[in-house]
Amino acid sequence: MAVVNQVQQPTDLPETSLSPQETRNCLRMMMLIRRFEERTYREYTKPGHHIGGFCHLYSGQEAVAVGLAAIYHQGKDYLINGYRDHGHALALGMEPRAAMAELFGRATGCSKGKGGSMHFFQAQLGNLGGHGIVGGHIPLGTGAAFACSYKKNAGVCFTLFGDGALNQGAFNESMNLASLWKLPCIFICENNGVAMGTQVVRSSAENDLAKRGSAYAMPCKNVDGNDIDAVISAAREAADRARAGNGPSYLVMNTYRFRGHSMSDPLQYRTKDELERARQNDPILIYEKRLRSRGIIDDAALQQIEHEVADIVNDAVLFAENSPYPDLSELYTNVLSETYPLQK
Amino acid sequence: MAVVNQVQQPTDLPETSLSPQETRNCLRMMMLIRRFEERTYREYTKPGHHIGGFCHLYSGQEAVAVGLAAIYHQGKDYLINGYRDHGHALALGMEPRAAMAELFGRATGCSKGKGGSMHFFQAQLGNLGGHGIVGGHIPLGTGAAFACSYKKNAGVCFTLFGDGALNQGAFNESMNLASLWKLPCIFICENNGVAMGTQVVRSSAENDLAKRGSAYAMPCKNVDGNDIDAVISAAREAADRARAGNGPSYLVMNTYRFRGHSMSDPLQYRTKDELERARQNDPILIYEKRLRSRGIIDDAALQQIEHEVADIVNDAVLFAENSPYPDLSELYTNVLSETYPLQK
Amino acid sequence: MPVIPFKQAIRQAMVEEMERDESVFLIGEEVGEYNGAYKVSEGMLARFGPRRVLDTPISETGFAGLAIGAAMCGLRPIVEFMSWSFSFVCFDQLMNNAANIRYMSGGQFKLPIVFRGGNGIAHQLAATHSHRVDALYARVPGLIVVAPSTPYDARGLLKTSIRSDDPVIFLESEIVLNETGEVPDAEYTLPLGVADIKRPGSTVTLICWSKMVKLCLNAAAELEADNIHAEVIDLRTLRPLDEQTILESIRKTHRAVIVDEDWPYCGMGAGIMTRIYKKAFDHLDAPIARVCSEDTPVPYSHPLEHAMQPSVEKVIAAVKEVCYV
Amino acid sequence: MPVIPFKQAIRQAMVEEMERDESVFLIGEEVGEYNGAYKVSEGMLARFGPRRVLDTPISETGFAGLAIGAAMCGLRPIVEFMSWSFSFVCFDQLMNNAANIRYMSGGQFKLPIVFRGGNGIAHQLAATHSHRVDALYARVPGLIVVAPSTPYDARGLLKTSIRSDDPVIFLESEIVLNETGEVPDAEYTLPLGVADIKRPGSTVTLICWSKMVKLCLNAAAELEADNIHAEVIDLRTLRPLDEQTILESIRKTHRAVIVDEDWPYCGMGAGIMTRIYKKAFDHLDAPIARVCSEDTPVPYSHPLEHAMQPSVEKVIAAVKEVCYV
Ligand SMILES: Cc1ncc(C[n+]2csc(CCOP(=O)(O)OP(=O)(O)O)c2C)c(N)n1
Ligand SMILES: Cc1ncc(C[n+]2csc(CCOP(=O)(O)OP(=O)(O)O)c2C)c(N)n1
Ligand SMILES: [Mg+2]
Ligand SMILES: [Mg+2]
Repeated sequence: MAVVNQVQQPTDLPETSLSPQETRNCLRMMMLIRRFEERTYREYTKPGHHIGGFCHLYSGQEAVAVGLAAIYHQGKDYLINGYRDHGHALALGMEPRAAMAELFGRATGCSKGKGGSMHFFQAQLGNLGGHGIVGGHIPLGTGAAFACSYKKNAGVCFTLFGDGALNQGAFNESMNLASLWKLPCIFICENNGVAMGTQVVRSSAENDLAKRGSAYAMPCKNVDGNDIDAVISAAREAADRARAGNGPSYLVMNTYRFRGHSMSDPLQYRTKDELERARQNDPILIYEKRLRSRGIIDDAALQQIEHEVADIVNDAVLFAENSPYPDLSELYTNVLSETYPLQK
Repeated sequence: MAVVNQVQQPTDLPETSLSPQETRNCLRMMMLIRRFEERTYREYTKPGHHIGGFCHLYSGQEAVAVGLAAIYHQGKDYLINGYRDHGHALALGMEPRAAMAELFGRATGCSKGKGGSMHFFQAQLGNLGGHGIVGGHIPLGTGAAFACSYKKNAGVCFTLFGDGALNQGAFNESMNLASLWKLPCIFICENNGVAMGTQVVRSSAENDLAKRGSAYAMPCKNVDGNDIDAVISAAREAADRARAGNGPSYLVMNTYRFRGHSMSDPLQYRTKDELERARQNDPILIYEKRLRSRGIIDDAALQQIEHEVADIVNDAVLFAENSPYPDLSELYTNVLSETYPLQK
Repeated sequence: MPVIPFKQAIRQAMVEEMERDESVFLIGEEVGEYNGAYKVSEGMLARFGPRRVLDTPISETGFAGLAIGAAMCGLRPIVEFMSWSFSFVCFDQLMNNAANIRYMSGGQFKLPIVFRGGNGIAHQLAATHSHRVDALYARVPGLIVVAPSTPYDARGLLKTSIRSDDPVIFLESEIVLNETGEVPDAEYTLPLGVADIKRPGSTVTLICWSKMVKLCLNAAAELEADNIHAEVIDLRTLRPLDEQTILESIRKTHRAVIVDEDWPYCGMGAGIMTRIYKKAFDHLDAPIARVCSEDTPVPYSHPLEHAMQPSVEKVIAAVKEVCYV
Repeated sequence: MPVIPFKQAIRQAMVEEMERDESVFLIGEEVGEYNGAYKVSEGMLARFGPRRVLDTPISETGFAGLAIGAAMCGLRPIVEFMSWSFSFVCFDQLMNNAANIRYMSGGQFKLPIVFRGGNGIAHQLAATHSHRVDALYARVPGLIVVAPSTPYDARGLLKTSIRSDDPVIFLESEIVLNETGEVPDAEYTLPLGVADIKRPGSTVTLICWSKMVKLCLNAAAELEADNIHAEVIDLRTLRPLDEQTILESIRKTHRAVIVDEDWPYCGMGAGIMTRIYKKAFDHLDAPIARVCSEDTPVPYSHPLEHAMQPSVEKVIAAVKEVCYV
């Protein structure tokens, strides 16, 4: 069943006005995320592995997180998403060490080992976290946008979720509230064509997922989520609109998930053919080609980046392995802000 | 704030192919419902009143319930709705005695006195009840339609809810499921312009409530909910489509609520002007005029109907007053189908 | 001292805290133009404007979640549920997002948010509108649960709740909303997690909160005729639980009755009983007794609804049972 | 007798009942083409086709409610929740529609429906995916709650649950799903509301269910070394509760420990304890002890997650405490 890019993508690609250095950084970040995820896969599937729980890899969707990060106003903006959250955290600037240590359940992890793969948080970067309940975080993102609007600080919240999450009523309630109150919320559906093993055609009565936002009087748009430039320009347009007080937008980033849903997924619902086609649309490949043709990178530069990201990921794994587990007393910290009289 | 019929109503009124006797019955039922509700109002507000809890009157919206009942296939179809449920129950054929006795909390009530105003059920007529949690019954109606489709018996389910209920995610989840599986569900929003004290413009980002169904690949339509002929023809079209296996439709019946939200509502959010305009659009008046002009009724007939319904309602109140309260042992019946070993 | 209704005390607390701290706002269904379904927020829209008093669509998941997100970003929302029964449509927001995010983020986010509204059985609202959510939320680490019985306590505890950096579940009985009591003009706060002895006594300990306090005080007054001096402990906060005040009382009376309107099995009374049983065991002259609602859904019909709930008579009977009279 | 995994026993029950009664169908996320998130429903789509094995969108409120509506209209749905933790997004459907409609309609509608799925703490799924819903649903009149520990019990109890005319909350521990046990080829059913003594003993009564049964059996085996003969009672059904079997055991042993993975306050163990305390009071030589999870959200990190839960050591310590050794 064909699930990739069944929706017609816009073909005009406006310039994104990133500097060459910025574009190189974007490519590098995409490569770092890919490397991080593929290494996570190996660490997870190793005998006696350190990573537990559910773990969802972002390989194939990197253009979305990195594209958003490129226009993200740090110190003002927020981002929130589902459990497939490693890529977004890294793109916003999380140390790969803190990310890998979290996967390893170590005290040095970004969430002190308490959250795990699905719950990467980084308050000081405005990363409101990964969230495990499908759709449950969409109202939270709307609330972050509310806070921006309340404080009138021109911040926005990028609220990400999957094509499967659209089917939770929380999505609709949030869209309506955001539009009614003109909140600076950018709703972004990362449509990788499938929710666990359920293809969009089997979960959505309406195949064009952009139409799923059509009842809320806000701009709705399909975007080629494999093309970082398309991501950037669509997101920038939406963010500008939001910052100007004109309310939310809804973007569907059409992309692909290379790996299984989570580690245990045998991927039986997928054809070789489909995967082959997707590989041709690999966002890293696309961007690499484009930067090459613009003369921004060459073989040597690429190789250097590859080495760099490999080193970073190795270092992250070593760091995680050598980090201590949380002390058992940590079980009882961070439950509340303080111990109230007589608590416990 | 103008809230009535802000949306353009279709002006062409197709014939409904009801016989003169049927049209007279429709008018009579509308008048009975009105009379029942206005008497309920008096009974509720009387000192030492017998009716308790929340009580929501249907006055002004009669054309919807009676119109639907006119095309309802008894023994096959189902109807389910919110807590403003007296009108629908009567229209489907509930004895006014059983209805009034329920309000009085008597053992002879349609729900044995256990449900009250918000919970009129009548299984043998396919009335799946009134439901108090806003939006919470919409998935149930979808499930009744599922049962029809599962049994392939050409039944449909009329699933009614208010303009406020649209803002519960349960609505969206149900619409998607029904369309995805082509279930014979007729989703009907009774848009009386206001949810408690919140006008549609303050609750919905999109003012045209028919558009709220636009994301689910099904027919969506505004209907003049004060005109029973318009209700009948729109509902018939939707039901025919559903019975033929072509899936759900979504109809917005634009109408008006004459009384407050519930008994305690001081109606401060409403202007005299608005009410005056609504009175001109009284569905009973409209239909009465039409039947007069078609020569189906005259003053004498009308007067007779008025006397009849007054008698019926008086009788219902007397019946209710003279009915016993449930025996205290009834507290423990109908909890489960049987008493399991060691239960209690 | 001025005598005011419970709902006015709630309003005072909200108004004072909103005056004091611009990051506090009120959000919920009909809290603004309609002045609140039970008129708790009367006049607040006029006073603070639509930026800080927000009428929402009927989207509990949407607006409760929105408020939690806003709390993560530095605001201090007060969320009004028209009834706590309606929190079931957004249960996940409270159980996961409000209760867990501080923990799951390793303490990076605080969640200063108050959820408040009517709880419990009111007047013939039937099964779906009469839920008692006490135990559902008190069970959960990461939440604080407050359930005051008097205007005085309500104002002081709500102010502290709004200032708390933690999510507070604030339970108001719809029945108690119109009851009156003395409340000083001057500002004050009350600590969370501290019970209050509403009537001292020596023969038996009555443990209660919210709507049940008045019932217990009435029972205690009647019991004097039998020379039974009941001590009435108003828990005020259900999580954290003030075990100490309860245990001190039981060490004195050697007998206890827990009175609550929850169901008997896995309800709030059951939760409290288990918390104190072990520590009280050696001091008890009789098993702890309980008066609670019957184990059925809440019926509409008045006589049934009445029979279902705790009553003064039931409390007196339970007290006599533990006193072996 | 064939030895099969728990999940296969569940599947057998579903397949047999679907063969037996055309009104039974299975609905949930990934139950069909994916063969179930935990492969419980493997092969069922192939066997019964898409009319009776339905893959849903991620719309728990939608499909749980749809199933309840279908049950009102004569069908007998089996609803699979991928995890019971996800039932919080549709909590209202279970608490109000499933539990109340029979009552509120004066008995006009029956609700023959089973909700089933993984419950409790599994392997490092963290706070949002590790909820234990036992007490939340066992609290509610109108629901039946079943939580088997062995493949044999699972098959027999699920068949009875599917045939029941009442809504059944069927709890499967994700940990137990792959454990194996003897299950006869021949068809059988087991009654709801009847506990099973998994190991007879005379010194102390261990009360448990689901995942905790194995833990208690292991503890009981170790306790023999200290000459402590623990009787292990597997409740199997949490509502209705088989008080009789528990009380008979306590009258023999005079000591009891309740072992569960819920939180300590207002959790399932607390609920059970309150049910039996009064009736057991005069037979007890020591206060009833409890082993449960720590009062915190469930952490991801393995050592913390482990420390949070009941363990064989904790059970042994609690037993020794009530035995005063
Ligand atoms: C409320 C809820 N239901 C079900 C699940 C189980 N689940 C986790 S991820 C997932 C699929 C989500 O797919 P999608 O939204 O498309 O995101 P993707 O995995 O493709 O990134 C499901 C069903 C859940 N976590 N929460
Ligand atoms: C989940 C939930 N939230 C809030 C309420 C309180 N409430 C009852 S009726 C109502 C207004 C509903 O308005 P609408 O859907 O337009 O129906 P109408 O009353 O106009 O018929 C509200 C807010 C409720 N019953 N359930
Ligand atoms: Mg997806
Ligand atoms: Mg309305």
